[in-house]
Amino acid sequence: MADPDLVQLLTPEGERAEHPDYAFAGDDDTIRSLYRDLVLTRRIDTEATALQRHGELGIWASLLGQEAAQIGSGRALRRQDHAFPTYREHGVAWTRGVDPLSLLSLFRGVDQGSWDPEATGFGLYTIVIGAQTLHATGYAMGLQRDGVVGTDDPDRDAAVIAYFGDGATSQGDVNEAFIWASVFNAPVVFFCQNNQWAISEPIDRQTRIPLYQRASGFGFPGVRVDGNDVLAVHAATQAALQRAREGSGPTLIEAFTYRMGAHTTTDDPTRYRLSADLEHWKLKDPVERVHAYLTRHVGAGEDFFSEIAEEADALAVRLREGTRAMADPSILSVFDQVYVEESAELAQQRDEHAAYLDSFEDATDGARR
Amino acid sequence: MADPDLVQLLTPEGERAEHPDYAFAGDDDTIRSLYRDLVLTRRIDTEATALQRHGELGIWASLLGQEAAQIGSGRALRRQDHAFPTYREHGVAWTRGVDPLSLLSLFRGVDQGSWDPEATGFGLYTIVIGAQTLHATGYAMGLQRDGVVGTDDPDRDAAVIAYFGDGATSQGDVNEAFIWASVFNAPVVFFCQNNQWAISEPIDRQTRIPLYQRASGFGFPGVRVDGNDVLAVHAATQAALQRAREGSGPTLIEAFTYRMGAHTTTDDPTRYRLSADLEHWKLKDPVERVHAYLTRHVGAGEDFFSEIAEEADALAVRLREGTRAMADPSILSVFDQVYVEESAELAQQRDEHAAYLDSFEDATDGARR
Amino acid sequence: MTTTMTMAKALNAGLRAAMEADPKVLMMGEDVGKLGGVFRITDGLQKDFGEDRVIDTPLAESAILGTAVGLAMRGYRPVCEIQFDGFVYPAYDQIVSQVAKIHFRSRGRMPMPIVIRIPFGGGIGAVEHHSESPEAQFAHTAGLKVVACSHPTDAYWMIQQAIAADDPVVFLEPKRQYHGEKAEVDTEATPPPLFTSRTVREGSDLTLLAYGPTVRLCRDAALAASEEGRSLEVIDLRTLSPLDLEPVFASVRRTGHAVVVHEAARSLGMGSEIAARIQQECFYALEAPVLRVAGFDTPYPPSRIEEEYLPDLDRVLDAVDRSLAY
Amino acid sequence: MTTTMTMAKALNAGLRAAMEADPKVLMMGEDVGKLGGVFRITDGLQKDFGEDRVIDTPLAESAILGTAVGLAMRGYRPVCEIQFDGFVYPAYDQIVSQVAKIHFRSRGRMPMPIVIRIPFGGGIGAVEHHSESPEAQFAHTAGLKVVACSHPTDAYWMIQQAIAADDPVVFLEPKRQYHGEKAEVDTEATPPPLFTSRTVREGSDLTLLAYGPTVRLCRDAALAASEEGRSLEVIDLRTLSPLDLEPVFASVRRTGHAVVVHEAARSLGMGSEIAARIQQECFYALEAPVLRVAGFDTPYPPSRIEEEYLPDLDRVLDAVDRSLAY
Ligand SMILES: Cc1ncc(C[n+]2csc(CCOP(=O)(O)OP(=O)(O)O)c2C)c(N)n1
Ligand SMILES: Cc1ncc(C[n+]2csc(CCOP(=O)(O)OP(=O)(O)O)c2C)c(N)n1
Ligand SMILES: [Mg+2]
Ligand SMILES: [Mg+2]
Repeated sequence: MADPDLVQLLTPEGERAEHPDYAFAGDDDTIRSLYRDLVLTRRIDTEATALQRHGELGIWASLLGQEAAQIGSGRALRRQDHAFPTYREHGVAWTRGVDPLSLLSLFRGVDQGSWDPEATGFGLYTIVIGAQTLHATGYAMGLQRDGVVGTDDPDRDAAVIAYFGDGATSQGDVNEAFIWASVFNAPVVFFCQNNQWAISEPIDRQTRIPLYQRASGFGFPGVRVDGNDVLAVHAATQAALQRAREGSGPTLIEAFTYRMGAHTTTDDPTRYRLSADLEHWKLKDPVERVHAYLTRHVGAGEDFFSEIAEEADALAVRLREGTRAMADPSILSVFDQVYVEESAELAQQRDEHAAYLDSFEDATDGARR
Repeated sequence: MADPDLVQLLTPEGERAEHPDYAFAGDDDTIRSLYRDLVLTRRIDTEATALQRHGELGIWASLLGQEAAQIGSGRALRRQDHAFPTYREHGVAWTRGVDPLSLLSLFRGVDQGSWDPEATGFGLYTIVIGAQTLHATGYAMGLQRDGVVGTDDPDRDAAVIAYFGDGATSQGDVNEAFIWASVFNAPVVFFCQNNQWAISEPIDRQTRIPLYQRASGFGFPGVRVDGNDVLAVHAATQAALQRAREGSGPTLIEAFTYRMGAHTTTDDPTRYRLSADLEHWKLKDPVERVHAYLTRHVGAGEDFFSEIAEEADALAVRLREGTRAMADPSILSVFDQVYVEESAELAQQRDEHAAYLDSFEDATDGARR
Repeated sequence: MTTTMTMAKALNAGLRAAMEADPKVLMMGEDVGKLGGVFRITDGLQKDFGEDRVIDTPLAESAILGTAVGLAMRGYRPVCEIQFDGFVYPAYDQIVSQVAKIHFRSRGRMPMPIVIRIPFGGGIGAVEHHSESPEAQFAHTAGLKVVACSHPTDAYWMIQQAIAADDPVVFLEPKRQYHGEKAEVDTEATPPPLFTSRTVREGSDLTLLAYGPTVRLCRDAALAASEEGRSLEVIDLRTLSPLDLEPVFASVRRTGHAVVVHEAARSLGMGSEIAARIQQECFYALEAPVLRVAGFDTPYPPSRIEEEYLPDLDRVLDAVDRSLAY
Repeated sequence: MTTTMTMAKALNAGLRAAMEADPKVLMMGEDVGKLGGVFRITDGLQKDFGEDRVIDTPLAESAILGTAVGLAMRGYRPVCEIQFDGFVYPAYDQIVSQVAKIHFRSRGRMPMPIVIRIPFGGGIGAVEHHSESPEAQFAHTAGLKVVACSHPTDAYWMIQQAIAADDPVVFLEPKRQYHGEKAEVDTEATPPPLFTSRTVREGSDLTLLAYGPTVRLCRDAALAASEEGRSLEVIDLRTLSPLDLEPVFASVRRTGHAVVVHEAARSLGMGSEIAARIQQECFYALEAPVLRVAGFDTPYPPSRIEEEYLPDLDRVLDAVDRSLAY
């Protein structure tokens, strides 16, 4: 039986379901397109994990299992909307047109985010848990001041979406963001991917009631969606974004999902969780259910699936080669982007270090000790 | 008509009222005794304000209007309970047997809190907004570990009460305290005196729904009481403390009241609020309504009231004289209480300064430049 | 045009000028709107520029800075008021891990033109947390710039320059002097660049280094010393990060003696960095070690003894004596 | 009895010994329970001491410290693990305004025997915020004590001493060395007092000062220098607040040269205080300015170039050369 407190529009078996408040706004072509997103996103993740194993990345935070939560919400955004991610929103990045290679360069340790947040509408990854929820709220307050909220012009009205995890809901910053968004009626959607774990800590270390209910205490709506159901996530996010754009204020969406992989490649989940849980959640796989739906009800055939598989293979090759080809930055570049207006003091520090480095070049053998 | 969401057991007119969930546990003698507390507390406040005007205190934070919220809750505490105040809980201090002179010495600038928190069950004043709510939660976790929660022994079971204002509810710390108390089911009562103002900011800068509802988002009960009704506050606090002691976890109490005075003696509320509001709240005075009840329904007469008035006068004299007699600490004392185990480094700094001070004594005229 | 102003008025006028010059400039903080701030520095601004530009915020410092980051990303120039020095710490994480680092993290794509105004220092008879001097912690944090004004004219110009700067600036205001000494402020003058120190008084025997509240103290000390026939040079550092020490080195090379004066605790206070730099740059010129007159390594004391705790004329002159007698 | 241990194991054994010695000792932090911490420093403790004494906390650093304060008031001795250096800042307010000040505020009535364990420093190939060196900010804060261990034996003893101390101690663990060099730890020896520095290697030409991750680097540098005929003395500061500098002064009085090495940014880093103190105490003995080899005044860089960013053998030896050539 369906859980009345969980919005679901596509069952794990691939059957469409009805919900009194939410309906998926796309057609079967949209679903094909979402399926492609899901598969490619998963492939980015698999490839990155492999690259990390081969020593090409310092670390990788896998989104395995959370593809639908990310693609469903990311595809609900309009061009003028702005997303504030954590460090795991590779699927959302994909929907915003961020080249996955620039995600990889970050995890390789070449830079700390090289995409253009304004051009893509996708902020930089934020590692300090919860900090970005306040940035999102401030950005949303900026939209209000820019007069692009509640104008009734769909090309103009904009909203913000802030991503965070279940663990993050315990941070003061996130709760302050709830308060500010509520008090200022800011156009922001708080999108919590409850993947049941904050590294080794299960959700009961963060809350004793369902997370979506947190919103009611701050005076705005909260909703729990099946985070492995791309249609439900899309519908709920679209509705929340629309509310925000219209000037009706914030919404909390709890996407109920599961972190199928380790926290990051340095983590060992066998120390703290049972494999039975994983088996249970495998049955709810976000990609499989769309596959089943497309096969059974839309008549998608071999062609369709193999075309996407080929695209995924090609993407994987590009990522592999692109990662290996990445050049390390020069040490002197660290001085360049500290300030807009460089200080004489820092310039001197750079110059001294440059001279120091040059002294090795000048040495007869060019070698350090 | 009574507000169904506001617990009230004594109307502003001094009539007893019924509530389906709460009843006042004392008799008329208890009410006489509460009346005495209210009057004396108000007198402490009046006297302190006067002392500040005469330059004897650096600053004073008046509790005018909040006497019932403080006396009602403070008198619901048992000896073994522990209170964590802000900087305005002079009435609670009174109920814990803290000598009001030690409140005055703090505001005079002689020390930063000289009472014994363990002996009185009343923590030191905390000025950083909200910080004490976490201390309270940690202390409550200590009670759990000490095995003095849920033992069914009324002399043993203990609880904690954390005081804070409406403004404080916006701080991350306070929300984190809610989360921890809920997750660990800690025996703590969160007592919010919603006096409608955080300095110049009205309550709508902090929330768009009634504050007591905040608790539901964290999974524990919240209740709003008439903060100017000492009986209602007493009943609600007693119930919440009992829940906590029994091991049923936290409760949020919102005592709906009004800051009748300035934020502190340095504040000028005429810059930001209307006197009409004050007039409205004067009709709800927390002391007057008990006076009316005692006069009309308990037959308290001149004797009773004048005895208390005399006690108040005597108290005022003691405070005035005690304050004027307070000695300043010696500058060298600042080195003594930084650490339990003094470091050689700091000892040297003290010794150097002592020698420096001595050099003036040694100088022929003993004077500084 | 010159006007006589207190520092509080000068800051108010500077903020007003900045808001007039650029519609992207916002004020935000606790009580900055209707009340005009507890020190009235933003007095009248909400009335004239509206609630969207002068924002009375919820009581949450982390959120004041965190939302300022978001507003800056959207092209605004938020000026955040922290009500008192001791209340900046709830925002510390947003300041050091976000405000300071986002320009670097984004490889220059996201400037953070945020000004963090902090009334700082002691001497106003306040309770705990209202008299702190947190500057060294910010000056240690790469990505921030840190300045302190010391009198009305600087206050008027420096606040405008800080707001116009594209980097985040921690702007320290010596609160004790808000309503103190007035000055003639020429609002049409051309101010010196923001990130420069300035010689306040020339002298040849010893160099006194100060900023914010201790500048006036050092000026007074130099005056007192001159009566004893000693010629002290006083430099107002003005900028604590970056430091502008070339004028200091030049001075110390002439005088051979230096004393740094600040209210913050001595250990790891600004004086430590300045002493370290002077001994490095003026090694052979120094005739005595660089001395420091600072707050003790203790928490700030109860206010009844704060005047005994804070650096004062006697302690400064005592250090001068010790340096010259070395 | 001696056992061969990595620093991680030594800390684990030290924590275990402290928990056995005193039932009031608690561990709290993110993932410290079932997982044993992301670095496994608390491995096995929850299993043996239970969930009441080894607490997996909600993800909120301010609350970890804030509730530790309350637990300390109730007589407990909380040992808080901050998962990585860069995540201590959300707790900064509770640390500097509460943990550090409550003993003072209460006139000695409320000791705060809290240990704040922070894995610190770089070199592990991590992403942003995982390689910071926040020590100077804590050393500037009166009321805290700050120590750093540099090898397994110290780690084993110092953590127990820190937990036994009645004052709050920020305990810095050089994370890069958790699983590095092993040492024979004699668990029955009598360790030196906690708040003392220690000469790691004697020498006569120059004094190298280090703590935490740079101790090993300086030892290596001294070894390399000795091959060039230079005799460097290496002192492990161990305690950053209070500083134990008498042995340092004695050394510099002999060598006439000093170089301080740390990973934290140079400006206002520990090196600034140490240089300021040395130039004051050893003024006439110094034959060259105290030099500093430190992190640059920039945010920590992306990990692919962190080895170029961090002080290394060449930079230390270069400073030694410059000092000796002065
Ligand atoms: C302020 C802060 N504290 C600690 C960490 C270390 N840390 C990184 S991820 C993580 C768990 C996050 O859990 P959750 O919010 O559920 O997100 P998820 O990783 O599951 O996507 C922790 C504790 C951090 N990054 N920031
Ligand atoms: C962290 C912090 N920020 C700012 C302040 C300055 N401040 C003191 S009281 C106050 C308002 C508090 O309002 P509320 O919580 O409603 O308590 P009330 O004063 O009304 O009792 C403010 C902003 C502070 N003490 N601490
Ligand atoms: Mg999670
Ligand atoms: Mg209030």
